[in-house]
Amino acid sequence: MEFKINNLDEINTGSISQSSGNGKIIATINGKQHSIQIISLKNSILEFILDNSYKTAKILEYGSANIKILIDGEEIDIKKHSKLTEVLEKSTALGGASLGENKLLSQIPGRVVSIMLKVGDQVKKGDSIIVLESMKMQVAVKSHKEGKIRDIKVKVGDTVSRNDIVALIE
Amino acid sequence: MEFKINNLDEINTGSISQSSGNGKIIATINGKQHSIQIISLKNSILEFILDNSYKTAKILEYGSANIKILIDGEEIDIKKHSKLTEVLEKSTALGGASLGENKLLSQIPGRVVSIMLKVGDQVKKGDSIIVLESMKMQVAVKSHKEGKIRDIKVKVGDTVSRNDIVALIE
Amino acid sequence: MGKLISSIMIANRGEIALRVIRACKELQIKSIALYSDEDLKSKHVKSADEAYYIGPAAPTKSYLNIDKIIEIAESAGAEAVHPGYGFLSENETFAAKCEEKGIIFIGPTSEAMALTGDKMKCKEIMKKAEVPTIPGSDDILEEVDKAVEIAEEAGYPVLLKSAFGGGGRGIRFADNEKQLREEFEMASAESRAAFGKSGLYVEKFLKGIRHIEFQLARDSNGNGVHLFERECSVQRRHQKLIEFSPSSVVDKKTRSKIGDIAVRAAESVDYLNAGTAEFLRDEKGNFYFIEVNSRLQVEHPVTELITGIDLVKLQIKIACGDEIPFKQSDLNFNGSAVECRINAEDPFHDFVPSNGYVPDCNLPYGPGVRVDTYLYPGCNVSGYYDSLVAKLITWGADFDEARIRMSNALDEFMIEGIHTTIPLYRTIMKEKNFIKGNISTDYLEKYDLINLMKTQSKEKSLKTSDASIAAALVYSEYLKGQNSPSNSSKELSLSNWVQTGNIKNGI
Amino acid sequence: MGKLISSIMIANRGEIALRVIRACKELQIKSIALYSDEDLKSKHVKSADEAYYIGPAAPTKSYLNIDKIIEIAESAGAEAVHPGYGFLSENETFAAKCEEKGIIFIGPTSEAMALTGDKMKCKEIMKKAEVPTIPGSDDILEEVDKAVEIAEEAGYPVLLKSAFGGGGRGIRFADNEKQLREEFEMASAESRAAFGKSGLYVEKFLKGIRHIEFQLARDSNGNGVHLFERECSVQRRHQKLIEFSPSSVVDKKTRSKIGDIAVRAAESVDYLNAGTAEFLRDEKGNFYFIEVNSRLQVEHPVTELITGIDLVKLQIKIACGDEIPFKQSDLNFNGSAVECRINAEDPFHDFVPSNGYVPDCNLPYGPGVRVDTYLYPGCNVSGYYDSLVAKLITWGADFDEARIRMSNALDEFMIEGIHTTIPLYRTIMKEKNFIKGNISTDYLEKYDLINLMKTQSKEKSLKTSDASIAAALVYSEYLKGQNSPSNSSKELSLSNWVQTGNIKNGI
Repeated sequence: MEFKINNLDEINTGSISQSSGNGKIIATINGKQHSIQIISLKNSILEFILDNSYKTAKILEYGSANIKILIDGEEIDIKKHSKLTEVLEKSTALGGASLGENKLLSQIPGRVVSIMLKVGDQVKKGDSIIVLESMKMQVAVKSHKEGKIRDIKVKVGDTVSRNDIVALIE
Repeated sequence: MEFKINNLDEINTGSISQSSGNGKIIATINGKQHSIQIISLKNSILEFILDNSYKTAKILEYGSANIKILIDGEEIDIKKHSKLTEVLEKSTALGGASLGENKLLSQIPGRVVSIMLKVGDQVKKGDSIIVLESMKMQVAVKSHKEGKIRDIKVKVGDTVSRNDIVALIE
Repeated sequence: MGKLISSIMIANRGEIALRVIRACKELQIKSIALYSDEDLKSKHVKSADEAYYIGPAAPTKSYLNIDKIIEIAESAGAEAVHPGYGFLSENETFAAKCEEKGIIFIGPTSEAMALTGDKMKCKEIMKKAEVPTIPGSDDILEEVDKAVEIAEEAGYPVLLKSAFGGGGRGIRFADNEKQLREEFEMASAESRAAFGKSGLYVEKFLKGIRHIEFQLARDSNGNGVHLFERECSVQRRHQKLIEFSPSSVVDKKTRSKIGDIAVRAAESVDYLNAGTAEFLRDEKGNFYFIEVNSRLQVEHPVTELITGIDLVKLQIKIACGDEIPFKQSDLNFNGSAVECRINAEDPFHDFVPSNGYVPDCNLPYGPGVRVDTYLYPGCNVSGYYDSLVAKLITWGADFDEARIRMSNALDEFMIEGIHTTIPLYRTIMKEKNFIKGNISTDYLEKYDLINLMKTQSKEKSLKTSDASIAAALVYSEYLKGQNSPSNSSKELSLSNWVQTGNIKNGI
Repeated sequence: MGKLISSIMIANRGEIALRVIRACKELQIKSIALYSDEDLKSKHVKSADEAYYIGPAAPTKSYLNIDKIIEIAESAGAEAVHPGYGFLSENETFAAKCEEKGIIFIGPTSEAMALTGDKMKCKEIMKKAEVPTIPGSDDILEEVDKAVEIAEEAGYPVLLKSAFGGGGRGIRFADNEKQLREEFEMASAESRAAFGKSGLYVEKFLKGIRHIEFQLARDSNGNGVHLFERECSVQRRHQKLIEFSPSSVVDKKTRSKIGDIAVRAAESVDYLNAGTAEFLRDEKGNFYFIEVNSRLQVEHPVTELITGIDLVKLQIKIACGDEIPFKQSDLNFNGSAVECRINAEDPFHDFVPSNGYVPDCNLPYGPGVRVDTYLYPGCNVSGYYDSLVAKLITWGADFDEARIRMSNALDEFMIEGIHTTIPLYRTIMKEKNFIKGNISTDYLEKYDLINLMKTQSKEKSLKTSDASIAAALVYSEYLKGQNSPSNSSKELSLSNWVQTGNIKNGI
């Protein structure tokens, strides 16, 4: 299996070579053998000893191609696929499909304190459309692409959650 | 409803007089009105504000006649019955049925380090029958009544849990 | 000790409310908390002896609602009010209302507060008391031409500040006349919108400055002391991030000299209770008075750790009319202390606020570690209020011991569900200029700390990548076993033997 | 500072293993832990840089297994071993084995340990060094007649002690000759069974005594200092429960005098590293040396808080050949510190051990509070090892502040699933003789503390009875609503509106 960790460039390989049935595993990671002793797996928290060092990982999300874990206090996104290298090449070839997306999402939860533009306005990537207030700070939601504002989904005073749609840009 | 708290002699009375449907309750306890604001009830942990004071109670056990809760860091056993006074009088009249019990239970978990008496021996209440070791301390399991040892359920080296039967006394 | 009061209402929330509640518990004074709709499950509600509902989440409707707070204080029979910091802590109207109603306000008198609150008036008094101030305008400037004149006199670059601002907000920089005229116009409009009046003044911009402040205490009998300095130069956009004491540039002689100036400053406004005199120090070692903060400050634990004095208990005692129970000469400077302000902001993404539910958290502890926080597993970090969720303070026999303990405690501090400034502090604690005490208010930009943090984060991911892959492998295998039709599956299944490692109730 | 080592194996478990791991982290030394079958989930395994399996749960097969420990130390490349307290910490064979294998033993030399371990030999040396000792036998007594003779000389009552005992175990009291003869026979048999030899000696019994000890440190260059006293008189059956410093009966002059005697005692056995000289103090104020504990003691945090010295780091540095970095005259006595040993024992039922699973716990924190513990939510308290699960230590500017902080911290400390000695300490912290420092080793019995605790527990139940009843009422109603056929039920149902109060992900 191939793995890619969010902020790292390298592709890692990993497989389980041997399992002795009492929680002891031999795994091969990037060509090197490691011993794993599982301590427990409960409520999505996996505790194990990797080569004589204790590790704890909380599984935050698990999908067929993505795993999000909390390890050493940091959130790690891992992409996995038996042939990840090919998958990544393909997606790069396709060229950022997400840029074609119309929906402008709020990256933080907050209260809408002002709306800077109106439906029909032309915007460039990075133009501030809405200002949110959270924790006594004002944060602008900026357009993710160039285009025309087709719809604004919020009004002043509304509260929005993370990833709520605040506007549509065409 | 009548309530009795483990180590207290008094019988308490309590009832819910009014519930306004948004987590606010008026309860009458020992003839006095109290306001209760429920904050949450999750995983057997009840949080509420009683007359402007925050309280948290963990429900450890719940039976039709007994509730065991953890409140202010202390375990409280509460007996409840609509007519608890009558119930208690009856049970006193019956006279400690538990004394007639043959089973000698271990009050602590531990390892059996020695067995002082053997099957057939005559014992008085309080005689040491078995010695357990736990946390580097030796603790004797003593007979709960006078009688003859009919059976000893453990041998040296065994580990016992709390409330395991260690012997039968007739 | 004089007669203590029997109850205190805390007109605040979060960690500072908890700090005051602790002091009340130690003095056996009943603590009375307030909570908005947002704070029903907050820790200060759980810890106080009593808690009263104050109103909706928005601060103006709850923790800034003077009339409502006074009303509850009276009905709950609170003998005193502690305002904490922020909210109404430097609001002279609130202090005056308390005085009027016979409720002890734990802080300075409304009169002294009015003086320290008006920065220009305060500066004037300081000049008279021969306390050094920064070159610039002596008064609020109504016209831009006057500003230009003064800027020319003091020399560019200059800073344009609002007399009503505070906490570093709204400070503008001007390098020349054109810039000054532009900024003056914008700042003036902004100030009028917010405070109904302009109130701008000009100050010389000092290069490579440090922000150093002195903790003060003064009782109603006129006894005044300073409790040494705090070095607060590690800032981001004029907001303090890290504070420590002693400062690496304050020697015994300077400490005594500037400390005396601070006490004189407090005397000149007849200041009462705990407060802080803030100074700027330029590269040549000159100190300039900037303002008096007429409240308990966020960073007060730093002073508590190096003096052994409980400042909140001292505040309460002074408010009750007690004399300060020690003299300047009784105070010993003991070791070194560092504080990091843990804010719910994402340092990897321009410090955007990051509030929400905290499913789990783990407070660091051990020798020399103190945490002041309202976090607990299952708590909620509200977007309605300040982003400060915890203060981590460490003590050491010297700066290095305190710093290393901070570094380890930061590693131990786990807060799930929100982003915090912890990763930035981890980087700073091991950064060579910080280690040498080589800092100034532009430290973060000067040494590009944000990028350093990002690089180190990558390195850390690389270091833990084996463990991450191992976890992903094991979990995938476990699920495979779970999903396979039955035990007869020949695939590697972990679902049975992960049980073996589970906790057992062993004896 | 000399060259530090790069790795330390901790031949221990529980809170003391964690304490040593913290010191290693501060010195950037790799920490290597050991774990038995019982300890796979223990916190020291999680915190150490590396962890190795040592064997089955039973101590003799794991933490007392000298050969196995040395073997792992060698294969893991440990440059030093820290023995903690208990287990092998005062085992001269283990120390000698380490010396032989070239592994640094963090503690005294095996030679010095042999001397301090043999109480009679040590007493002899102390007499020569003119350190006052308790009247009694100068040597181990083989025959009961000799014991009777010495008892008559010293005067009854006397204590019969084993030279191989320790930690107060196996001490017997005799009021007259008949009793002495009986006890001698039993103790002799017991000692032979446990240690293969008798090794008994007689000491005069002192009335109303206090147990006061002095912390020592001595480096390989012959520099010796004492770090003031600890008052350890609050005991139960010769086991220390509470320790604090300063002692209420030790003034500056006495501290200096007895401290010097303690240093002299260490010198006379060429003692190396941290250790403790234990004394008894009679009602007249006479101090008698009893023994040197050649290890880090459980109660070392008390000394750390009043001196600011990290004793574990000091131990490591001394073991590396460093000189002690301060002189006797550099040490300042700062404030007051109290420690309570939180044991997993039920004080309401004759202190029976109470081990098991701990589903949840809540460590106290805040100004002046330190906790050394291996507890965490979901941990297991094993019945195979010592009952000490946590040490709670508080600091205050004076004894009263430390005491009140302890009292509040005890209230805040929640440990679910097991019984602990916390309720007893709550009672003691508010007991008038303790407050006045009026204590002796029979304090618990003299003032009937156990019954006082039981009475107060009843009073507390009475105080919280309204809340208990309210909780029972609400929960019963909630279940009623849950069990009722549907929403159409006309009975009061809480099942829908208890949701309203649930945490929301508010902004």
